Amino acid sequence: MRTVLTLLRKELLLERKVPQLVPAMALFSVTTFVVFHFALQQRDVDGDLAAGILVVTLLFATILGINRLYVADREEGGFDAFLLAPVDRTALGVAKALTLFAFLVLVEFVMVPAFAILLFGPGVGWELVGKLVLVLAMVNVGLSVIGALVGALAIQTRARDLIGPLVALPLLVPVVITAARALSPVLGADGPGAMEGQFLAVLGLYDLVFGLLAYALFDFLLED
Amino acid sequence: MTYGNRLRATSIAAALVLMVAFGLAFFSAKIEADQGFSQKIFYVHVPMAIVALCGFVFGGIMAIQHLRTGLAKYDLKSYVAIHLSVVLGVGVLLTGAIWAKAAWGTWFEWREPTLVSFLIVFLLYCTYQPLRFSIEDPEKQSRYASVFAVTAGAFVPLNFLAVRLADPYIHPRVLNQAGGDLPDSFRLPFYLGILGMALLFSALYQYELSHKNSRAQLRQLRRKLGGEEEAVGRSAAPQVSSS
Amino acid sequence: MSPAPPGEEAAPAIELAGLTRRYGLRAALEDVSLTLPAGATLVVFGPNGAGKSTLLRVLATLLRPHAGTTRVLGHELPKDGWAVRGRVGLLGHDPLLYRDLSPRENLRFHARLHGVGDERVEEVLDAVRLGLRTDDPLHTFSRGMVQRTAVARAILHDPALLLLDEPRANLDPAAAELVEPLIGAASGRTRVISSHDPAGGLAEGDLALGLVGGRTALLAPAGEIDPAQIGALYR
Amino acid sequence: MTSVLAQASDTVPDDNTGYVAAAYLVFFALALIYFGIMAFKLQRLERELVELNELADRKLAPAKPDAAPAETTP
Repeated sequence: MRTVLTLLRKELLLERKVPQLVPAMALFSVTTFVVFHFALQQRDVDGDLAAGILVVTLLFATILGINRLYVADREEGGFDAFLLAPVDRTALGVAKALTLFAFLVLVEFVMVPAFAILLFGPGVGWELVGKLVLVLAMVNVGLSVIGALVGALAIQTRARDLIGPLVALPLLVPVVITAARALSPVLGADGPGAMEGQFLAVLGLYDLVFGLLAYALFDFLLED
Repeated sequence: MTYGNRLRATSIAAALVLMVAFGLAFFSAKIEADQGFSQKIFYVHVPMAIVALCGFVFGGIMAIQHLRTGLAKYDLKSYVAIHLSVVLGVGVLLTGAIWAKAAWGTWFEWREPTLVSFLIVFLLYCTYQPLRFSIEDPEKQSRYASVFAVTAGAFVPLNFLAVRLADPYIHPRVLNQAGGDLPDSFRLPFYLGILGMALLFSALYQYELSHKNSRAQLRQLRRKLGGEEEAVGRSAAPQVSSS
Repeated sequence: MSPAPPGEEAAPAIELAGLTRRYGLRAALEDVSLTLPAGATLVVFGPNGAGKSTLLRVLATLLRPHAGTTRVLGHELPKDGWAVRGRVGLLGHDPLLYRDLSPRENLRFHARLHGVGDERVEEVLDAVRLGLRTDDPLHTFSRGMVQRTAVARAILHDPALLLLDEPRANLDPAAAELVEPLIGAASGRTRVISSHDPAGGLAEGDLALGLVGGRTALLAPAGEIDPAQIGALYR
Repeated sequence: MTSVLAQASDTVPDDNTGYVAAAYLVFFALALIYFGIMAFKLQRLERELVELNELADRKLAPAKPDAAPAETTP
């Protein structure tokens, strides 16, 4: 656990000194909203469409993050340095997932208000924010767990910018499905409606299964 | 060690069972009331899909074995199973598209969750070969491929659950594919179809293993005889150094 | 020096018997056998691609040996790699430092990974004399300065075994002298050095190993070897 | 052929016969393509074997001049 904190602190320090990922992901998501506005020719969206745009934009921003998540470690020897230390190797995977989670939260602080201003039709109230936070938190868990695993898988390949998104996208389809379905009544035109628990349950199950799986498998991606 | 021992028996059994299954499907199974004759596609499409999905999961199980033991033969088995399942997957999607066209008038039906799930799983497994190919060190290649195979294997059932749940429409389900309320005359050819397809899969699986093994033996023999080393290019297939 | 666990003092620092490491079907190291007593220095010579770096990475537990027995500090690899990790210091071509962090930040990160206190960070920073620049990001440094930071990193946790891949490649004579007490013979550590400099390398080592194509071409006490023999390895 | 099969079945064939035929054809085509690939691989294996056999002959010939050449089919 101490190792995880050490690694997490290093990641956040790096991002604070040379901000790269978070600004890029935030900028990307805002630009994507602009693109959606013109592609769909709509001023206001709500319901299914709003949920879809929000989740898909977050997904694409995550893909951006996955591609860069391990680059510093790969190119500057961070992997070797970590492997030389007498610590549990899974800690790196946990730390990377937490890092991505933290980045996603930061990005959402920009992305969600931008969405509300640029595209979202219905008004925003506390109930909506509360439900949105709940769903986004669960989505973030799924995205960061898969991101930490697939990022580590892709970083060692020659075509890592290609392999990462190709593997991550289908793996994340269930997250998109359940999150979009759970959010669509919340973003409804007549104010936030009731969420259907089954989607959150499947999303939670997905988070749990892949969390455990990534935890069990991460070690194998480090050894040489 | 040889892999080809049971190949002949399996091949003959596969051919026989598939012939009987398709024969029964055409001559003895009743024409389904809603869909008419086009429902006959069911007997080739669904067994293929079931066998392909089982092949993916089997590949994942072999990958677990590989990660646990580190033996190259499990990586080979995982690779062959996934490779064959992807080939079957092409057949599933093509026959599925044809069936959708015949039954609903469109080549692809988004409201049919099974078909959609299968497409997603298929797209995921399509990246298996490129992933292998882009890792040069063979040992690392097989380990990474196994990590992928385990993850994807666990993804198969979860994905089906998510897609099935997301289907908001009550789509007229032609057949309950669990087989529970299949009419009796449908059931026998259907089960035989699954069996035959599984046998076919098994025969091709044994053939591939035997072929890969023979190649490895040949390469070893060549090295023993002191022939010039065959240039081993970058390959996506696992390299078995000895049996 | 970190105190060796009981029973380890007597054991040789490195014991290799038939060590083999392959990349696919090609052997990067084949059938390498040697014994290095604790406190002694092994110099490894050989042309590029001869397997020097592979040997160092195997000893550092970064690469898993494929055949033969490999004992480092009395522990068998790869089985007991966890016991060796943290007791070796690796100084390779890559500094293993984050370019956007300062030396102090980098070293503090490594110190935490190795369970070493911050006062030790200040100690090694003083020893490599980076002066006022310890808080500048590493990418503003010259290669020599980076290498000095890397030396500090390699000895931060007071390793029993130092693995040095051409350690003086980027250092000017003054800097080389500066790091001498840290990674030189006077440090009292067991060392494995890969080198391209026959005379200098032989003077520094107790035992010399020559590798060609992953195989042992030469293995003898350094004192008994003529530098010309080393030169022959490269032909 | 499938229209015959359709007639042999217990109801009147509808216009979906072509689709059914196509679906089964996809399956058989896939199987046949696979057999083709198998044949290609077998051919390569065979060629390599012949090559190796010749190599073995050449290796053994100088050592035992009177040893019978391996029975290779020309």
